[in-house]
Amino acid sequence: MANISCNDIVKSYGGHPVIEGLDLDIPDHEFVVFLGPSGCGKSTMLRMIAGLEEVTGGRIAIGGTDVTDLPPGERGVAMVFQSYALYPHMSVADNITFGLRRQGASRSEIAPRLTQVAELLGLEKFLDRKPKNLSGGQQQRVAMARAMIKTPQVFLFDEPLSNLDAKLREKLRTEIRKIHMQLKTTTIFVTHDQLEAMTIADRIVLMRDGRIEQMGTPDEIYERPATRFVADFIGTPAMNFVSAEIAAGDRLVAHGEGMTLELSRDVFPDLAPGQRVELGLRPARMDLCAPDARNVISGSVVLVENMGAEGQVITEVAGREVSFVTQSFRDLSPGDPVTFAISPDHIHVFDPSTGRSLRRN
Amino acid sequence: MANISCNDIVKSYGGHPVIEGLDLDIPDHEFVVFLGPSGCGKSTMLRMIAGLEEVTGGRIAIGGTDVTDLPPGERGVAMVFQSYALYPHMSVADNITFGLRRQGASRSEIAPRLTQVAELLGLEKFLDRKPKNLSGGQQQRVAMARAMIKTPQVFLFDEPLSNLDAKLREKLRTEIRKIHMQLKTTTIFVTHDQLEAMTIADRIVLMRDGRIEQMGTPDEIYERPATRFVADFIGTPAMNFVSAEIAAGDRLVAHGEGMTLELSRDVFPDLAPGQRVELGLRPARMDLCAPDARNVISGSVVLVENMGAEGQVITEVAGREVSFVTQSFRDLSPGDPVTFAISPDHIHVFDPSTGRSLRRN
Amino acid sequence: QDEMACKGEVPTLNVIGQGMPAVTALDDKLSEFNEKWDTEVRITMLGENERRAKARLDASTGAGAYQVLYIDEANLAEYVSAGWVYPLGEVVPESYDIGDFRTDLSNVATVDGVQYFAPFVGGGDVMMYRTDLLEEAGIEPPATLDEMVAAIKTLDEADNGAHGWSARGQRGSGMNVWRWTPFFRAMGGEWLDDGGMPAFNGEAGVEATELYTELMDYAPPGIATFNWSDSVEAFRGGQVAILIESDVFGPWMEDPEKSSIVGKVGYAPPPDPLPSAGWAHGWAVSKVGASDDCTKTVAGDFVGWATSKEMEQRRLEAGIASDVGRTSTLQSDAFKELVPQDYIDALLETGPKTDLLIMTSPVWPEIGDTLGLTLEEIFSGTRDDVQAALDEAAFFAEDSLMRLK
Amino acid sequence: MTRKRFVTLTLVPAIGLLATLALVSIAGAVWFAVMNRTLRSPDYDFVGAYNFLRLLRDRRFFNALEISAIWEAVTVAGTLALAVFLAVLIFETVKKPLYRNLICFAFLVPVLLPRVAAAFIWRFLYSPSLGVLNYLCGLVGIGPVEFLADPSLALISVAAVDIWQWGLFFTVILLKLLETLPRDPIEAAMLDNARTWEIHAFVTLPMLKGPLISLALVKAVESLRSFDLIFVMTGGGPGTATETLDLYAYQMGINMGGRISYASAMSLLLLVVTTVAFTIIWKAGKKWAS
Amino acid sequence: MGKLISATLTRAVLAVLIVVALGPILWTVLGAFKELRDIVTPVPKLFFEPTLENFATILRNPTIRDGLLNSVIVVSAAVLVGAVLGIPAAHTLARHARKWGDDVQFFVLSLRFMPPVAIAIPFIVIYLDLGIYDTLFGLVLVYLIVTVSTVIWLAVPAFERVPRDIEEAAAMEGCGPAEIFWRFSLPVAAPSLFGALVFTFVLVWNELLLALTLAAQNATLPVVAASITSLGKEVPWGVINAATVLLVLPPLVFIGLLMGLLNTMVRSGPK
Ligand SMILES: Nc1ncnc2c1ncn2[C@@H]1O[C@H](COP(=O)(O)OP(=O)(O)OP(=O)(O)O)[C@@H](O)[C@H]1O
Ligand SMILES: Nc1ncnc2c1ncn2[C@@H]1O[C@H](COP(=O)(O)OP(=O)(O)OP(=O)(O)O)[C@@H](O)[C@H]1O
Ligand SMILES: [Mg+2]
Ligand SMILES: [Mg+2]
Repeated sequence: MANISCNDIVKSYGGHPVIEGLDLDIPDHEFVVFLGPSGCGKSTMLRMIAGLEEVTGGRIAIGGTDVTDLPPGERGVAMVFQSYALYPHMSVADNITFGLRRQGASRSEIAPRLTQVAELLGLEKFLDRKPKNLSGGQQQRVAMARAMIKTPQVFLFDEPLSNLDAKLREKLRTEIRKIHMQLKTTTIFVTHDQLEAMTIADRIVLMRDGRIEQMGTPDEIYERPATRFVADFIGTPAMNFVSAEIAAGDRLVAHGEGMTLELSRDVFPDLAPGQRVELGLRPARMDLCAPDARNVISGSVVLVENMGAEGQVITEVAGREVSFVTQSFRDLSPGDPVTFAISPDHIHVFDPSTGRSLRRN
Repeated sequence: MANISCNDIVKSYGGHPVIEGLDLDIPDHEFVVFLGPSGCGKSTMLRMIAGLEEVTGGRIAIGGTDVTDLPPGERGVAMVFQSYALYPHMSVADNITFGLRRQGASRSEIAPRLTQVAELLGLEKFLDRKPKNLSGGQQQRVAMARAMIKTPQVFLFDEPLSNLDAKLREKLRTEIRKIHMQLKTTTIFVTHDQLEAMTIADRIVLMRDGRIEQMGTPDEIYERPATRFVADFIGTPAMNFVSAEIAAGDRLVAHGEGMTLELSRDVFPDLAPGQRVELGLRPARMDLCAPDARNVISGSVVLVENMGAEGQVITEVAGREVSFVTQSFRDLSPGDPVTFAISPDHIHVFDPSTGRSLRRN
Repeated sequence: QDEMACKGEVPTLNVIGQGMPAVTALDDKLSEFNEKWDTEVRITMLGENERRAKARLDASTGAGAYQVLYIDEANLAEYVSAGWVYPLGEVVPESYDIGDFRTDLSNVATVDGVQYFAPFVGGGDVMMYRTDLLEEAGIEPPATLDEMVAAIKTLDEADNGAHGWSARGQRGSGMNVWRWTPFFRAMGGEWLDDGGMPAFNGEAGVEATELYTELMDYAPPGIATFNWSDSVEAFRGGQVAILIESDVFGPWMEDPEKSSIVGKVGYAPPPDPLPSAGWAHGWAVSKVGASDDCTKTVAGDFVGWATSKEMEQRRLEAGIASDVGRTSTLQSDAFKELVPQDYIDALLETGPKTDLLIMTSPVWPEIGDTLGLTLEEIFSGTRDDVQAALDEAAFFAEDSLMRLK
Repeated sequence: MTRKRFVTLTLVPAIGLLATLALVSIAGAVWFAVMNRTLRSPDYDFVGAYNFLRLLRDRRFFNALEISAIWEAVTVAGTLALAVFLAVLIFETVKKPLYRNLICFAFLVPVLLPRVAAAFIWRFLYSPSLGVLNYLCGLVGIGPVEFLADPSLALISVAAVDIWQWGLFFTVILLKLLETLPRDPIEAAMLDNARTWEIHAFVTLPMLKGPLISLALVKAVESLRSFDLIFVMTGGGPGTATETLDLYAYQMGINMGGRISYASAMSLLLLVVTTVAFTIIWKAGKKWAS
Repeated sequence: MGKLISATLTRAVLAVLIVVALGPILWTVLGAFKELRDIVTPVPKLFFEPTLENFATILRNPTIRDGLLNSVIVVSAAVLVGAVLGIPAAHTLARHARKWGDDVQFFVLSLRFMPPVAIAIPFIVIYLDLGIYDTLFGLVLVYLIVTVSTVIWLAVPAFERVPRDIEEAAAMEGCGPAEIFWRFSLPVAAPSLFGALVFTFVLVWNELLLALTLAAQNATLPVVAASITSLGKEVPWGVINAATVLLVLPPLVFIGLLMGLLNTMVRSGPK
């Protein structure tokens, strides 16, 4: 258990910078999720913290000790690799227990723990197999087991669940969370799955091109995205963006592309009439409504996408596509006119030039 | 373009059966998704159709010709591998265009297509790199590009998006769908992501332990799961299952574990009073309601999980956990008493011994 | 001259050679011969062991790639009995004066009165001793074997870092057996009894072996596997007081380029009753390789030409004094100029003692090898029952001799 | 091209050529082995199994068999041990490709020396009176050591040369193999708290089991034919302390005796013995590696 | 700090080991410049007046040049043909022959169990009949036993280590087995094949007995090297050293080229 602090980390591959001066502090016991588009440097950060990749610049400390120059084995971290990195010549059981055996744990100590993680991950039947005889998901589970059997200071997970089905993923996610609650081991978890990120994280670090775009609790990230990029990146279906101009008048109203929407003065006290802004409307925050409701948008249905209990409706509003989510999507078909609305509290406003949120509290 | 028909396919590894007598017909132009728990045989099926794995028994035909004994190259299929299988000694561009160059396509023909797929997949910057210098997601995109640049009879995708972020995944999913609409190439797509399966598939093949559990449109699979397994597997958060007994009386009512729920007589005409059943309640189909609504369930909050726009609320009802989903989860905290309800149309009923659905239409 | 009719008939003449000065010195003169016969002489240089193997294989398998073979004393009997070479007189023209070859060498090259190869190097034994060390210890150069043994013991104990003696220990008919034989002969030993059966396991053999082994205690370490080179280099390097070796090594001690004991060496014939072991290397014409008349003629002329008096004189002119095959050369002034008088005296004194001491039998190589092996085992201490060891070697020899019939 | 044709096209020429040449040499050897051919005389007779029966009574043959077995064990084990040790050491300590290549280059030199020349050089190094090794031994107060003349040391001394030549070469090969290994498992092992030597003992080397077994076997085969080295250095001596089978066969068949029939019989026996021994080792190795 | 010390220590150990390993080579190079007198001394001399005479002796010797030429021809032909025949065969054994692949592979190795003595004599006889005795072609032919079998033996594990899914992906693109081999397996396995080729090269480069017995005029370098060891009765230590130094250079150049080729082909090394 330990806090992690990364100080002005720089990493380049052959002169080509990948991480550029990144600062990050992760308090003890925290569960942090790295989220970001593919290639933004998540794995690289993880590998540098693990000591598998040398930093080009900056220092990393774990639990207060500077580990920048320590070899990976001495940093007290356990890691699940994106590429599994199983030992091809060892059986699954040996793969999992290798680390413990190296630490000199006795047989009688190892056996019950092996049984436990194997059961947790549904690997009991495969313990004697070689990794190459397993399916992709099974291999990924072995990689998980290998990390979870240990009691390190820090857990690093690089997309540990990407090859698992939703059910198993949910189960493991819950287990990881439970283990974390029990052991309180500081954990960094890389994932592409926002839902996973939202449900599991104490805090989310949202990265972009080797920099941190926003760091905060899942709520903060979702409800108060600091930039247009974050707002766009988080939430499925993705946010609708609309250019608008603040109207003069008593109430705070934005006009734009076929819609007129009222905003909350409390949240955006600084908006001045005539200011050009970009509005962000989450599809999940909008729903069908009566044509005379507040903040109504009307358009015609272009496409309806079934998402199980809900459906995403893509509509055309003044020549551009706007989508929203509704449970009653089954009654809609392309061409139908619809009206839907969003509450002022759920509208995001961004500066169109910098992309920064204009929210003030 | 061609239909695929698999006839009584058997596959064993060293005497150990993995696929046991599977029959499958995929009509021309269809977009089929294989879904199922990790290790159920999805990749194996795909590899057999591609010709990379020999069948132990049964025949496979593509476009009416029996291809069981044809080498992979002559089946006219393109495939994306779960493990990427990039050519380590070739640059990204060469990896992508290899197939075309091999077919003798001219430079002037290849160049624009390369530009196009590279752009589509966001790979423009990496065309000169070797695969090992790419991030996991970038490698996966190269694997996608390699298949998508071609115009085969059949596309096979083995979890092509598992390492991509939601945004990119959504974009690619749409693109794949668009390409399919344009070219109408018969496609099999393996994924773990139900949402992906739901949104992209013409039909879903739900596999379990080497057999097909249910095959149908996304709607059918979601709304009319044929078995408890399917119902449990599909949909997040997972379905709640409750043992109940059909009560005698006018209306069709089931009593069980602290709740009394009315069912639809239309859907379940065969249920007899006194029959023991298992009810399936989708969290996404339930919501907070007034205590006096119809089909109400009351319990106390155990845990609230933030899922962005909605939250999953896990409650205790008569000693067991039941979860539901609501947008107004932010007002709830553990210990609060809640009441929520489900419409009779959305209740699933299964035979507790066979697990088969008791629905009759 | 119908001989010259063969001019141009033999496009190449293949010769096996070993890197003796007499052979290497031919290089720049070959063109003369090539022109004479309109041929091309190609000398294949081989190491000693490879040379033996190659020549044997070439002749025995009928390959006949070589017209001229390189022969030494140890395998002459084999070649002759197998009929692989022509008698020298049959192929070398009279003009080259076969009678002029050194008698000691000609004897070695002769089987049953017929000379088979033209020797260009060879000789007998000399005793070399360190005048400085002997003087220091106040010892006269030994004249008998007993004196020599005594001198060796004294010199070895002397506090000058040098060893008393050196010899060859490594197995091989041309190695330890070669140096052991004079001792064996000095004890009156004979190789075969009257019935033609091996007799070297008699008393003489045992005595000779015991003495040889005893002397090794006074030699540099590692002697049990010394070959001639090790032994001579040990002496030349100043580590040994007395050495009996082939006379060709004499001039080496005086070479300031290589020797650290120049001017400190005395030469004498081997002390009585040790005889001197004669040896010779030379060229003969192969019956297998030169089967037709023209080839035979040209090959014969080559052997004559390459070992002629003139050739030896030209070598002396070039300053090469180590290989001398002809009496006329020994007597020439040019030779005397190049070599210390002391050495020539010893040579002349040794001459009468020189003889071919080894068994003249086609199976000698394998008998000698087995004997050498046995001796090496005794020298290195792997075996100590001398009699039993020799008996075993003799038994093996019997087997070989039997197969000969 | 179909798979079948590819298989035929690739295998038939190679295996056909090998099989023909093998057949020729084995048939030749068998032919000679049942005769009493010697190089000395052109006549020979059929003698049946005589040569084989005589072999069974040949003390030198059995000695040679024993020496060969020891030689095999020492050189193969020594070569691999040296190679593994050095390769791992270099892999871990020298990271710059340039330096690595330089070391590789230097390490290739010994094995490229003509064996005869290498043997001479070492003979000289070992020389008790003139050699550097004994001089160095002398500096630390040991010796003189009779490396080649002491029957108990000679085999080891010659083997050391063989190990020197091949061990350094194998180091290079092994280093290249290590470099081609995927990085991930090594990284995983680092995180599994394995010490450097443990990573190699438990991860990298086991991953290279297959190539290692192959290398060990070719080395074993090469060790079967070390006659040039031994011949120059000791000639098989002292006594028969370093006389291996191929040296004995050479001595008998070509060098001294010219008894090629006897040598052929010996070679055939050697062929049988090695085939049996190696088959067992190979099968066991395959099982272990799988 | 302790780390630093142990790191320096291992480096020092390595340096010492390298020096020891290369000691004999360095000594040989030194010896090549010594006069015999400076070599044959009880106390080894580190400082002496260098001479080029040894090299001159060697370079004057025409057999070296011929030997070198013969060796280059024979060895490159044998290795090349060995590679051309052996490498595809190895790929087939590794990939397409599940059941009997192992046995074939072992058969190939077993060809080399017989001592060359036994092979030499039958071959002389046959070669004489065929008229290829003492030709470079004949030498190449026997060496093919060595090269083909060694290449196969060592290349099979190299191909087994090529990830199977790469070949499968290529098969999906419609590549036949030949194309898969040529364009995928071969380049990917190339670094491991390097060892196999160099190994094979070394084996035939140093082969003495067959070269000696099956050729006469067309001697290869090992035969020449053996002849240099007995120039006259005296062992010419300096000349041997010089010859050794010279004889090692050509193969080093060859291997250097091979290495360079590989390095450009596949940039290997840590990720
Ligand atoms: N080479 C093999 N030898 C033995 N069993 C194997 C082999 N390959 C796969 N299997 C087994 O076959 C079953 C099906 O594997 P498959 O790869 O088809 O699963 P999958 O559905 O693709 O799973 P995932 O979603 O985890 O990739 C698994 O249980 C796996 O362990
Ligand atoms: N060895 C390398 N050489 C050059 N560039 C590299 C190398 N490894 C990674 N990169 C680049 O560094 C960037 C970050 O890579 P990283 O693996 O950290 O991404 P990631 O965030 O984990 O992406 P993904 O979600 O796709 O796994 C990528 O753009 C990648 O192309
Ligand atoms: Mg990554
Ligand atoms: Mg799979």
